[in-house]
Amino acid sequence: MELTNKKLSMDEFLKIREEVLKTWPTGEQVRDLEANIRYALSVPKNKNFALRLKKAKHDQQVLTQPRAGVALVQDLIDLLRYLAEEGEADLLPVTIDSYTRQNRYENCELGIEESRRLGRSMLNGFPVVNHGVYAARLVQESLDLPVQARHGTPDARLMSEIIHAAGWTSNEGGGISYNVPYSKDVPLDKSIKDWQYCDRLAAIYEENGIPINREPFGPLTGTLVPPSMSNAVAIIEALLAAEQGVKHITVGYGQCGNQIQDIAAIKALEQQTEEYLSKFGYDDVIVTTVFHQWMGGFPKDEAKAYGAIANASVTAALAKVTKVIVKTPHEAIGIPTKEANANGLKCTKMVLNLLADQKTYMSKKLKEQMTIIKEETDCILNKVFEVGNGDLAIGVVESFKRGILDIPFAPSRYNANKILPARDTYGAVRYLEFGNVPLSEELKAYNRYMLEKRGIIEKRPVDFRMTVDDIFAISEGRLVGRPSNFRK
Amino acid sequence: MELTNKKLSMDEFLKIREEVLKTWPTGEQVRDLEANIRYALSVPKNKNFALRLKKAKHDQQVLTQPRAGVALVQDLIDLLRYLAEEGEADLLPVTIDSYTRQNRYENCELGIEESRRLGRSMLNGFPVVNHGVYAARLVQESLDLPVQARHGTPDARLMSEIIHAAGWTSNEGGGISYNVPYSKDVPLDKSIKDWQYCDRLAAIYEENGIPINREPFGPLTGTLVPPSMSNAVAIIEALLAAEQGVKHITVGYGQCGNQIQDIAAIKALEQQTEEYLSKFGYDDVIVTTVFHQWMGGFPKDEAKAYGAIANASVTAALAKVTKVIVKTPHEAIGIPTKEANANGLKCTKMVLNLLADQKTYMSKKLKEQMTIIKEETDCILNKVFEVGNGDLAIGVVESFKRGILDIPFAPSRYNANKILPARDTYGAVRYLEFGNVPLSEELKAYNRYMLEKRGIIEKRPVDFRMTVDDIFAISEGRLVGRPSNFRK
Amino acid sequence: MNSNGKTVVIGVIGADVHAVGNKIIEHVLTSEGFNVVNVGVMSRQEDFINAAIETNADAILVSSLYGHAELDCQGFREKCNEAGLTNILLYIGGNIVVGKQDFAEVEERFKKMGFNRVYAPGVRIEEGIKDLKKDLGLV
Amino acid sequence: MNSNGKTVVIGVIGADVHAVGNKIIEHVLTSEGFNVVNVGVMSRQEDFINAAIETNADAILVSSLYGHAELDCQGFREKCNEAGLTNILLYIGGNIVVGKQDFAEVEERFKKMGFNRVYAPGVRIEEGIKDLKKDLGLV
Ligand code: B12
Ligand code: B12
Repeated sequence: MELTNKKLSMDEFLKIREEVLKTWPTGEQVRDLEANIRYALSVPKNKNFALRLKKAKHDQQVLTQPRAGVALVQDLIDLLRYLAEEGEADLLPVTIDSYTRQNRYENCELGIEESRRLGRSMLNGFPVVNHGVYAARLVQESLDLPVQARHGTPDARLMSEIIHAAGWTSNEGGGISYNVPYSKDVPLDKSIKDWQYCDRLAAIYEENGIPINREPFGPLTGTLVPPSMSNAVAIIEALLAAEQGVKHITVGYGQCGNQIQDIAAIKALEQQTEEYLSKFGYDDVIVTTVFHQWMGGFPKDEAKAYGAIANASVTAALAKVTKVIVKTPHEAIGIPTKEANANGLKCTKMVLNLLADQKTYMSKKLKEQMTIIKEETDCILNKVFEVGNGDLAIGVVESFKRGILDIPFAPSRYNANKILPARDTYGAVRYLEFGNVPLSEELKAYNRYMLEKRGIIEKRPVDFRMTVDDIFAISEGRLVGRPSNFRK
Repeated sequence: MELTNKKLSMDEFLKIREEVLKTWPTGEQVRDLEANIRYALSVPKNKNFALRLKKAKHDQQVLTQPRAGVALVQDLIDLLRYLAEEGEADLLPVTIDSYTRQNRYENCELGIEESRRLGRSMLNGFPVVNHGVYAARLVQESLDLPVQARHGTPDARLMSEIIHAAGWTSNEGGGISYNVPYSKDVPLDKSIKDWQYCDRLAAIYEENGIPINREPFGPLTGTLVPPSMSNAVAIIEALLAAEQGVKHITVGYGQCGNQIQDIAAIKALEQQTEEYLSKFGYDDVIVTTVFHQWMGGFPKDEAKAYGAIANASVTAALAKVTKVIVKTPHEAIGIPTKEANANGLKCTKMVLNLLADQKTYMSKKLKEQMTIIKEETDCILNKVFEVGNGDLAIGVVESFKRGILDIPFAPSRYNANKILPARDTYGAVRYLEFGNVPLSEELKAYNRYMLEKRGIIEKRPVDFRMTVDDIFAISEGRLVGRPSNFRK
Repeated sequence: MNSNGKTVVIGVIGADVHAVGNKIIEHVLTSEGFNVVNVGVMSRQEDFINAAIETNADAILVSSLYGHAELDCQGFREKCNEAGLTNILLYIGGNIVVGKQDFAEVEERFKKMGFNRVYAPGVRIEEGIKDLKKDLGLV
Repeated sequence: MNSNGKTVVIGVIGADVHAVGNKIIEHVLTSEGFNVVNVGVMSRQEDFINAAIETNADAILVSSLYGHAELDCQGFREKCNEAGLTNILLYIGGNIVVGKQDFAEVEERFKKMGFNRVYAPGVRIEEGIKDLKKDLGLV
């Protein structure tokens, strides 16, 4: 089948499905799609992820969601219950382990065994495919909140079958965002096709009366990604999902650290997603937003980690996103204990509550940054459509080949790796090397100008050294990686 | 001697001094003023509080300062060293115990003894008068950072003699701010006179080449004080200090919780302090600002406390104050351990660093709030001058009598206790009952309008119940005390 | 509010000026029907005791926020006894010791000093009122 | 930068895609004069070992960030020995276990598995290079 941005027919879908269900024995458990839908219909509405987000958006409420996943079923249930009760989480995740993400289900078996033997989780998440649909239903039934699968899986088709059949009403990911930052050799046409399947599957549930939320992974590599690049990817994935019939989309953004730029980026993302969706005729899609607290290297000191977490929460609150993905005071060390995880949630919740009735007011600066981000994003998206001859899916593959889409620090060999980002002197992330990213001359000049300003202030050339310093900066307790001899 | 806002003559000063030094045996140690000055001159310039603040203001840097004090000398030194090293504090305090604040030096003796006997501090601060000037010098000499006395003492004359003679280069307090929130029966004319003495003493050091910083206590009762009321008091104390010859003044403000109102209040405070000082001819005073993290009831949960601390730090960073007084995760429970104290500092520092190169940009809303606060403050100050027939000191006494100056929840019987504050629906603190505070009809209407809006949203009358709910709100994890049946 | 016939003396002991809780406590006790005698902040043991004698009070609720209660309350129960208030209920609450300490130990220390009930930081007055009603046979 | 004559294989083991540290490590080692062979993210034990044989490497620096190193490294030293790399230095660093664990224990576990040096979370590559120079007799 040729790659194209068109809704999969039921025939095509079912043909692929045949293959997918065979990739691991637990696939057999979910063969009866109608039965799966019947089960999903029985899940109480208050546990529906899509509806919960819709309500929050309407109420202008900002919801909290942790990351959490362990190897064994009962441990997972205990963990998630704790985060709901003690951590006051509004939404629950099941974070899937890294072997499952690479479809290495045999490794998972070993991980599950070893976890049982040693009495501690040897996997960095929950191997949902290995555990199968009945375990996944047990998880969902044991909880009173909506549940989402969070992972990083280029080919999540079997996983998606299992989770939706288990009544999990949200799935994170996308053909770009769960490939380029999360794998090394998966071709983009393959991951896009595989995510068209996941999107179509979600839409089938939707068409049968079960709203399903889909969430492109906004932060990508979480490391100095210029807002226009991640926004462009998020908008593309929203369009691809909408084409398959998805009606509830949460577009995401990972905090860069300059408050004005971050707020501008989220507002631009929300507005442009809606604009592009309606431009292409997807009118009945409900768009919500997610803000990821700082996704790069974290400070080791827990008090400082709290500072980073709360600072991000302020931005989320002022930008009035629909939900925040929460970090923990253990972030720099490892998967958090349940207590540390709850603490991250409570710290975040406190800030969100303190600012619940407040928002950002428009300033000249905010308007300016929104304009820059929107124009940059338009430049990128226009080119993507152009090189795809109007077909978005083809345009994406071609754009990665040419470096029109280019994600800093991505492990994928299908990524050009030609752009280089760095912070300007105010901490906003700018393009240092443009690679082949098709910004207008004016926008390039703006980026250059902002970085030159930093160069002058720091008395050093604008080059890779800045980027490296910026990568370490936050874990060392600053936003901008100033040279060691820097004194203002 | 009649109360009047005029610089004390050297004769008057020395006559009072005679009496002051006799109030406790350690007074004898500081009798030789010239020797004290010589000693103070020997303190390295990098430990001068006034100069450090001046530099920070120039560099647009926000400094951190903890609260900290224990009963015994060596324990105090260990504590402060720890806060400097582990907590990365920029400025050090010595918090003075509550008996000393009431000049109950005999009680301090017992507290010191019991602390020695039980091996833990039985006092909530450092009894500097009892320990005397040599101990106070030892403290100062053992530290590498500027040191300030922080207390709450209506009559701090002996204490001030001792601390400045020990080379401590900053003293917090003022005739209003260290009386009305901190005592029950001290007449205002007495505390104002006693603080004229403290100010004059600071100025004598200043005139002899030792810059001394003076800091009115901005937050007052820390409980829903409308910004214009605390700003009016801070400006008055700045003027009173300037008249005595003080050249380095840090005006303070305690976070109310609505970010825009807080930033507006600080900016208004700084600008109006400078305007009033220059209007009265005090042209060479260096004005810096201090922001107090939330001063009311704190959440017990430590993760939530971090949230409150970091949220306050964001406001401080965006408002670009000169220093922040830092709370700790133990705030709701008791005097913090040194670790908890350092954690509060590190969390704050992290946020300040993340936002070091960022600031607030002017919006319509911010301008509006600044205007409101400035106009309210002018209304109050004009009346204070009027009822004092142009003499500020007399005006203050008269204003408290008439309730022109009126501090919510103050313990002093010289406070009218007629105003009642409450939050509007955005969390900004407004006047609910005006008492005799002389706001213009327009400003009253604005306050009423903002509160009525909340009443309508919450479907309840605008009354004392709101105030009570607001008092508990933050310790229960919200800013605005909504009724229990409240749903947006 | 209907009176419940019981009289309670409240106040903040020692050199302590924390006034907010005290005002709230007066407000809540009154609305619960108690006859409240508030000696206010910065009160000495004698202020509490005299007020209790004068009003024939059933209980004294001591607040201490600033950390010096251990010093300020030395001999309080004995003074009550000397004054003939042998059966009066003595409660204490607030932030009654310096710093974060193991509360079970703190409670024991204050019980030894003769307090009938001892409350941990942040326990709201509503809790205390429940106990008070029980101890006074109102429920 | 002058070459110091030593060759190091680096990479990220298992299904781990954390690429940022890996790029930094390559950058720093190169600028310290090492000949760096980077097998990149998501590398198998064999990828490291083959690269080491081909380039006659002096050391293998394994990164693992995502928590599965205990599983991914089972039998690594034995495979090196089988391949004739009997004297090669094996270092490992990153976030090598799941969650916050007592590091002394973690270190012991990995030393038993045959690693010469084991680094705690957030220890920067500069630290590792100091040790490497020592172990390779460069200082
Ligand atoms: C950015 C990031 C991501 C990005 C990575 C993008 C990319 N492709 O590179 C994304 C978002 C994709 C991601 C995904 C995941 N991540 Co991640 N991620 C991080 C994060 C925040 C920063 C990593 C980073 O780039 N640091 C900056 C670089 C420069 O530092 P570094 O990698 O630590 O490397 C330095 C040192 O460690 C050292 N070093 C490294 N190796 C060696 C070797 C030797 C011999 C020596 C001497 C030194 C040394 O030197 C390097 C340079 O100084 C860390 C947490 C943290 N550290 O703050 C989590 C973290 C590593 N991730 C984690 C996890 C679990 C995941 C996921 C499973 C997802 C999840 N939780 O949802 C997936 C796994 C995907 C996969 N299959 O690998 C966990 C690992 C948990 C554990 N070990 O217990 C961490 C610790 C977060 C946490 N506390 O939960 N992640
Ligand atoms: C506001 C405040 C101030 C204001 C007080 C203004 C005023 N005049 O009222 C100011 C700024 C002036 C101030 C000064 C000081 N404070 Co102060 N302050 C606070 C703070 C933040 C809130 C207190 C408050 O108003 N809470 C709201 C009210 C409604 O609650 P509440 O007072 O706790 O009362 C409720 C309950 O405790 C309970 N309750 C109270 N008593 C009783 C009795 C019984 C029987 C029962 C059942 C219940 C009960 O019911 C009340 C209503 O629900 C607390 C910390 C906190 N709690 O967050 C520190 C705190 C009380 N202060 C403290 C200290 C040390 C001081 C100072 C020495 C200064 C300093 N650190 O620089 C001075 C002391 C001055 C003096 N001589 O007393 C410490 C006490 C430490 C300790 N015990 O170990 C605290 C705990 C802060 C801390 N962690 O360091 N403070």
